[in-house]
Amino acid sequence: MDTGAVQRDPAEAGGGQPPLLEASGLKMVYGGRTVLAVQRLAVRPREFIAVVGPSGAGKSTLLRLLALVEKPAAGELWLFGRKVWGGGARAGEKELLQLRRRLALVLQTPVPFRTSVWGNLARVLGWHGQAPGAPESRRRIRQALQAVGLADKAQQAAASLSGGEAQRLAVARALVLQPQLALLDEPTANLDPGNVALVEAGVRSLWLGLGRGRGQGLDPHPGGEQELRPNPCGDPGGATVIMVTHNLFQARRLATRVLFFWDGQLVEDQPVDQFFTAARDPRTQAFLQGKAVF
Amino acid sequence: MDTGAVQRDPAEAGGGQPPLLEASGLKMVYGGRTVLAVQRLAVRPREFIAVVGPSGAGKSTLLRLLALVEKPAAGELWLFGRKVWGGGARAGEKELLQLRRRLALVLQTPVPFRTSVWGNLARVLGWHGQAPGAPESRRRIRQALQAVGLADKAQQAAASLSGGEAQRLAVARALVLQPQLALLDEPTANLDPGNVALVEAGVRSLWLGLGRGRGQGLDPHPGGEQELRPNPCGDPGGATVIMVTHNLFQARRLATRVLFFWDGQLVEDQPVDQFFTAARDPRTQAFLQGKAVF
Amino acid sequence: TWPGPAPLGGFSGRADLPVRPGTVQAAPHDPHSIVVASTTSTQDSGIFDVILPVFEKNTGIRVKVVAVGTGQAIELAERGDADVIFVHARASEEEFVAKGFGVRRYPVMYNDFVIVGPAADPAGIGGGKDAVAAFRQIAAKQALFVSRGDNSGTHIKEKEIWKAAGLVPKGGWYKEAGTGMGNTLRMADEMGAYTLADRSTYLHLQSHLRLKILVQGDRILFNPYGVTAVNPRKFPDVNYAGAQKFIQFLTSPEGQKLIGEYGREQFGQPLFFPAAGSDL
Amino acid sequence: MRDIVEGFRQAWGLIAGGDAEFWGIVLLSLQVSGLSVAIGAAVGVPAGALLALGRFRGRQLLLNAVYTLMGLPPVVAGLVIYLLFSHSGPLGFLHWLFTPAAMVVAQTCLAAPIITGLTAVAVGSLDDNVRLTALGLGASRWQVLVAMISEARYAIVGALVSGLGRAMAEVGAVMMVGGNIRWETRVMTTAIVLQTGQGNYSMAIALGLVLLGVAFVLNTGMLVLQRAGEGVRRV
Amino acid sequence: MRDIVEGFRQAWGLIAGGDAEFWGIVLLSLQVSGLSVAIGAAVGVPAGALLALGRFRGRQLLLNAVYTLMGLPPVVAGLVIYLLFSHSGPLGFLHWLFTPAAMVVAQTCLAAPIITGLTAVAVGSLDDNVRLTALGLGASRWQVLVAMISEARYAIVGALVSGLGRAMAEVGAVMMVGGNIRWETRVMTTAIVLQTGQGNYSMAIALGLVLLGVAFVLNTGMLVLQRAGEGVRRV
Ligand SMILES: Nc1ncnc2c1ncn2[C@@H]1O[C@H](COP(=O)(O)OP(=O)(O)OP(=O)(O)O)[C@@H](O)[C@H]1O
Ligand SMILES: Nc1ncnc2c1ncn2[C@@H]1O[C@H](COP(=O)(O)OP(=O)(O)OP(=O)(O)O)[C@@H](O)[C@H]1O
Ligand SMILES: [Mg+2]
Ligand SMILES: [Mg+2]
Repeated sequence: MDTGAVQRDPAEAGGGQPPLLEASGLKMVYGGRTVLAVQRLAVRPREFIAVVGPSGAGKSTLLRLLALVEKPAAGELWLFGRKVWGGGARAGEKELLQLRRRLALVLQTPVPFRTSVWGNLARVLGWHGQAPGAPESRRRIRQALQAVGLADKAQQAAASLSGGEAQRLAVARALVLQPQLALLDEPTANLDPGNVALVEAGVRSLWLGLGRGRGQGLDPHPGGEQELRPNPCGDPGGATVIMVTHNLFQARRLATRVLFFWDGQLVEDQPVDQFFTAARDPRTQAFLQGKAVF
Repeated sequence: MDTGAVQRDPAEAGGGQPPLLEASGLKMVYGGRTVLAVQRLAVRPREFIAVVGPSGAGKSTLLRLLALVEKPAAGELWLFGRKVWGGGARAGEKELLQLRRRLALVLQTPVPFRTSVWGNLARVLGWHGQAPGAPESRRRIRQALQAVGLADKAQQAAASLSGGEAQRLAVARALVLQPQLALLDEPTANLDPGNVALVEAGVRSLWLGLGRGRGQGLDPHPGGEQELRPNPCGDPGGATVIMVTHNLFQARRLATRVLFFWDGQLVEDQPVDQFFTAARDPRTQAFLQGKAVF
Repeated sequence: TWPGPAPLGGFSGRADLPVRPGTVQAAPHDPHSIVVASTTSTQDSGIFDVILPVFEKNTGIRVKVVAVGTGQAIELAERGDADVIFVHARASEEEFVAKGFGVRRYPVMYNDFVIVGPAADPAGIGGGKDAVAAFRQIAAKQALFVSRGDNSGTHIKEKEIWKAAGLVPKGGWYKEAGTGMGNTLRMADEMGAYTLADRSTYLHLQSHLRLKILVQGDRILFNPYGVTAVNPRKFPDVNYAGAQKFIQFLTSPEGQKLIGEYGREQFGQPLFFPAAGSDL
Repeated sequence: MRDIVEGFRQAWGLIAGGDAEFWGIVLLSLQVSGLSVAIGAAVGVPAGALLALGRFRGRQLLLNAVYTLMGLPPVVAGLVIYLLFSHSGPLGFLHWLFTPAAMVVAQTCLAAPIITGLTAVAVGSLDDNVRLTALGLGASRWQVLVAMISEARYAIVGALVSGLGRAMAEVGAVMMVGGNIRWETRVMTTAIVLQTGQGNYSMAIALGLVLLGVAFVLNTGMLVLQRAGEGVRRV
Repeated sequence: MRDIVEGFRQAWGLIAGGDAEFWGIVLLSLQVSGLSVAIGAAVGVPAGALLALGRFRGRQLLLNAVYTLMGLPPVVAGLVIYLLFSHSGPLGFLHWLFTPAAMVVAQTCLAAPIITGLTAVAVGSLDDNVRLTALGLGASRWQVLVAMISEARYAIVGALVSGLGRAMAEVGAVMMVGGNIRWETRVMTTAIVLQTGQGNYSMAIALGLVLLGVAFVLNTGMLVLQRAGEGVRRV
C-alpha cells in the first residue's frame, strides 16, 4: 500500500529549510498532447508563489498535480517530505489522503456544493473529522465567511450565489481548513477591487499564520493602511501559498516568487522583484508587456 | 401573442439617436430579496457601456434581463424600439426570439457545449439559420476563432478547454453572430494580459463594425500600437456593447460610459471620463479606491 | 384414415403450400387461419405440437393458439377474438353454447386429475381410489392442501369434489394459491402439501418434484376436453369454416389416434385418451 | 371499453369499501416493494456511484452488465430464485419460498440493477470538477462518493422512482416465488393477473388503477421530500 | 442448481445450433422491442425535455403522472390495449390483435413513460446556465430543447437503456395482446414462460441468458455510439 512513500533522509528533513515540495520531470499528457512538462521545481515552506502565464499554458494542470488530485503521466513528486509519485512507485490511497488533508485546492471554476453557504464550509470541516456543530468549528466557519465577506449570506443556497460570491465561497472553503499548503487557481478573477483586497487579506493571513490561534479572528475589513505582519508569537503555523493569477499587480503585491509558464514549460522562476525587473527569457518580457498570446 | 409589443412612435424611432434600450422601474426579485431595481436606464446605439460594482450588486442579473432570457419581477423594458415588458403586457415568444436574435449574451460562467470548439460556433450560427457548412459560415467561424486566439484548437473537445480558453470560446460564440447588441459578463476575467488585449480588440472590432463586411477579416493580433478606427465605409454595422467588468482599467480603456451598481441600485451613470474623475456618489469613490465591499 | 393433402374442397389451391413462419398476416377474418383460445395447461401439455402440424399440413389452415386462463379463454371468444375454444371446463363451455356464443360442444379427449402429495402421506390417503374420501381425510387431518384458487378447470373440479365431500375447506392448512398448475405443484412440493393436478402437467414436472400420485382412477377425477366453434351468427367474420375443419380433424380417427399416442414415448403412458363421440 | 369505465367505478368501490382482504393486499404490496427498493437503494446507490467514479479494470464491462440486468426478465429471475430457495437448492434451509421474504429477494434483484445503473448515470453526468473540488479539500474516497451522491440527488430520486416502478409493476417473479397465496403472498400485481385470467377485466383494471394511485402517492412523497431538501431550486 | 448450469450449456447450444424457430423468436423480439423503444424515444425524449424545461401550469403534476406510469403493471397495459383492439373494441377494425403490431403498441406504452421520465430528470439536472447560454445566443425554444438534449445525451442514453430493458423483459402485456402464437407472435419472454410452464427450466434459463446476451450487445452498441459522439470524455 504505502510502499511508494519513502521518508526523506531525516538529516535533510530536519535541515534549515528543506523543500516542502519538489518535482522533477513532472509531465502531464491529455489526449496525446503534452500540456505540462516541468524540469525541476522546489518550493520551501512559507513561500508565496505566484504562477503566471498565458491562457492554456498549463497552470491549472500544475495545480491539480501538486494537489495530488491527478496523477502525472511521468516524473517524480515529493510533498511534505514524502515521495508521492516517481520511480514506478506511487503512494497508497491512504497516504495520498493524509497528504491531501494538509493542503487545500481552490479550482479555477468554483463549484458550490448544493447546500447552504454555511453547509459548504461545515461539510469540508466534516471531511477533516471536525464535528460541524462544535463551537470551535462554528467559530472557524464564521471566521472564514467573514474573511471573504459572505457572513451575511451564510444561510443562502450556495447554488444561487453570484459569480463573485461563489468564488469567495470557494476561497472560504479552503481558508476554513487552515491548510499548510494552499493551492489557489485565480481566486480573485471574478472579483471587484474591494473584494479582491478582502480575499487577498484572507490569503495573506493564512500565509502569515494569523488567525490560527484560538479566538484570534481575522480582521474582516483590513483596509489598505494597516500592514499585516507575521504572527509575533513565532507560531510556525504560516502556510505556503501557490497561487495562479493573471493579475500581475496581484502577483507583485503578494508573492515572494513568481513562476512563468509558457506552453507547458516553466520558462522563468524568479524572486518577485527580479521577475518584474530582470526577467531573463524574452517570452517573459513579452508577457509582461501584454503581448504574449499563446 | 404579440400584443405586448408596440412599435415606438415612428417619428421618435426615426429621430437622430433614439434609444436602443430603455428600462424603467426594472426590478428583479430572488427568493423574496430584491436584487436589482433600476429606476431609469437608456442606452443609445453604438454606446460602449461598462457596468461595474461590487460582487453581488446585481450586474449579472441586469445583463440577463437586458438579454431577455429572464423576466423581470416588475418594470418596463423597451429594446430595439419594441416594448418587451411592461404595463401588464409581455412580448410573445416569437417576438422575444426575434429580438434575442439581434443580440448576444456572454454569461459570466462560460458553458462550452459538449462538442468541438468549431462545433460550438457552428451550432450557434445554425440557430440563426446559417448553414454551418456554407463558405460564408466557415469564414465567419474561422474569423471569430482567430479573434480570440483559438484557431488552432478548433477541433479540440470544448469540454477539455482550460478556463481561459473556455471563456474565449464563449466570447467567440457571440462574435460569430455579429450582433447589434453585445451583452458581455466579465469576458476577460480569467485571461492573462495578452489574451485580454486580444479579446478586447475583438470586442472593439465588433463595436466599431469592423470585419462585418464580407472578406474583411479581423486582425487576429492587433497589437497595442495600431489604433482601431470605425469602419470608414460608413457601414452602420457597429454594435452596442454592454460589458460587466471588475477591471477598472479595462472600463477606462474601452467604455464610453460607465454604470456603477451598488446593492441592486444604479448609483452612478456617467461618461467614462467623468466617472473616473468626478464621481458624484461617495460609494463610487470608495469603490474606485478599492474600499467598497458589499 | 385421413386422406392426403387437400382433403376438403375450398382450399385446394393453397392446401399444399408450405406454411412459413412470419409470412402469415394474422387477421381474424383470414380464411387461412383460425384462432384457438385454449388454456395454459393444455398448451403446457405439449399436445398442440403434435396435433397442429398434421392439421396444418392436411388443410393449409394455420392454427394460432392463444393459451390463457380458462375464464379468459371463454371471455376472448365472447368478444369475437377467437374462432374456436378448446378448454376443459364443461359447465362453462355449455353455458357458452347456451348463451349463443358457441355452436355446439364436441367432446375430444379426456385425461384425469390425480391427487398428489408428499411420499410420507401424513393424511394416509395413499393407495385408495376414492377422491372424495381422500379429501375428507385431508380435511380431517388438517393436512396442508394447495388449491389453484383461480377458477380454472382444475379449480372447478376441486370445488366439485369438496362439495361432494360436503365440506367447505377453510383454515391455515388450506392454501388458496391463485396461480397456474405448474406453480401450484411446485408450491405443494415445497410445502409437503397435497394438491389436485392434471396428470399431464404432473408428468411434465415430475422430475423436479418429490410429490407422488396418491389417488387416481376415480370417475369424478375425469377431465374432459371439449371443442366449440364460435357462433358465426354472433360474429359474422369469424372463420367458421376453418373452425369446423379443426373440430372435424380433432374428432376424426386420425386426430384421435394422434391424441391417444401422445406421451407414450416420453412418459411411458398416454397423457390423453380419445373421447370423440362419447358423452364426456 | 365498458370494462374500462366499469374499472374506474370498481376502483372507487374498492377504496371506499374498506374490504380487509383488499387493504391487506395493498399493504403487502407496499411492504414488499418498499423494502425491495430500500434494499436496492442501500446497495445500488453506493454501487452505482462507485461504478461511475471508480477507475478499476473491467469497470466499463461491469457497467454494461448492470445496464443489461435492467432488462432481466422477471420470469427468469423468479425461476432462478425459485431454484436457489427450493428445498433441494442451496438456500432451501431458509424456508423462504412462498413467503414475502422470497418476494422481497425477487423484487430486489429486479430493482437493484435499475437503481445502480441509473445512479451511475446520474453521478457520471456530474461535472468532474465536483470530484476534484472534494478531493482537493481533503475528502476521502468515501467522502467524495457521498458528496457526489448528494450533488446528483435530483437524478438519483429519478432512479429510485424507476426502481419502485419496476418493483411495483413486476409480476412474473413474485408469482413464481410468492405463489400468490391468498392472505399470505398475494400482492396487487398477482391479484390483477388472477382477475384477468378469470376474465374479470374490470376488476383487474380497478386493481391496476389503485396500484397506480399508490405509486403516485409514493412518487409525490419522494419528490416533495427531495425538493424540501433542495432549498431554492430553479425549475 | 443443475438446471442453472444446464441452462448455460443449452444457451450455447441454441446459439450455435442455428434453429430457425429460435432465431425467428430472437428476431421478432428485437424487432418488437427495438421498434417500441424507437417510437418511445421519438416521443419520450422531446416530451421529457419539454416537461423539464416548460413553465406551463400543471407541469409538476404531469411529471408525477409520468413517473407513476413508469410503474404501470404490464398486465393492465396489456388488458387495456386488448380491450381497445379487441374485435368488439373501438380499434377492432384494425385487426391488430394477436399480431406484432399490437405488441409494439403495448411495449411502447411501457417504455415511453420510462424514457420520458428519465429524460426529464436528465435535462432537469443540467445547469440552468446551459439554457440561458442558448437563449442568449438566439436559440428558439426548439433549438434550446435540442441543445439541452444534446448536452444531456449521456444520461439520455441511460434512459433509452432502461426503456429497452423494460420492453425486452416485459411479458404480461405482449402475452395478452400478442397471444404467444408460435411462428407469429412468440417472443423470447413469452417463450420463457412457456418453457417454464412445461417444466423445461433449463431451456427457460437458456432463453433468458440469450435475451440478456442480446440486451448486452444492444446496450454496448448504444454506449459505444454515444461515446464515439462524445469525443474526449473523462471517465
Ligand atoms: N435564488 C436566489 N435567492 C437569493 N438570492 C439570489 C438568488 N439568485 C441570486 N441571488 C443574489 O442576487 C445578488 C445579485 O446577483 P448577481 O449575479 O446579479 O451579482 P453580480 O453583480 O453579477 O455579482 P458578481 O460580481 O459576484 O458576479 C447576489 O447577491 C446573489 O446572491
Ligand atoms: N482532455 C484534453 N485534451 C486535450 N487538451 C487538453 C485536455 N485537457 C486540457 N487540455 C489542454 O491543456 C492545456 C492546459 O490547460 P490548463 O487548464 O492547465 O491551462 P491554464 O494555464 O490553466 O490556462 P487558463 O489560464 O486558460 O486557465 C490547455 O491548452 C487545454 O486545452
Ligand atoms: Mg487555468
Ligand atoms: Mg455576476
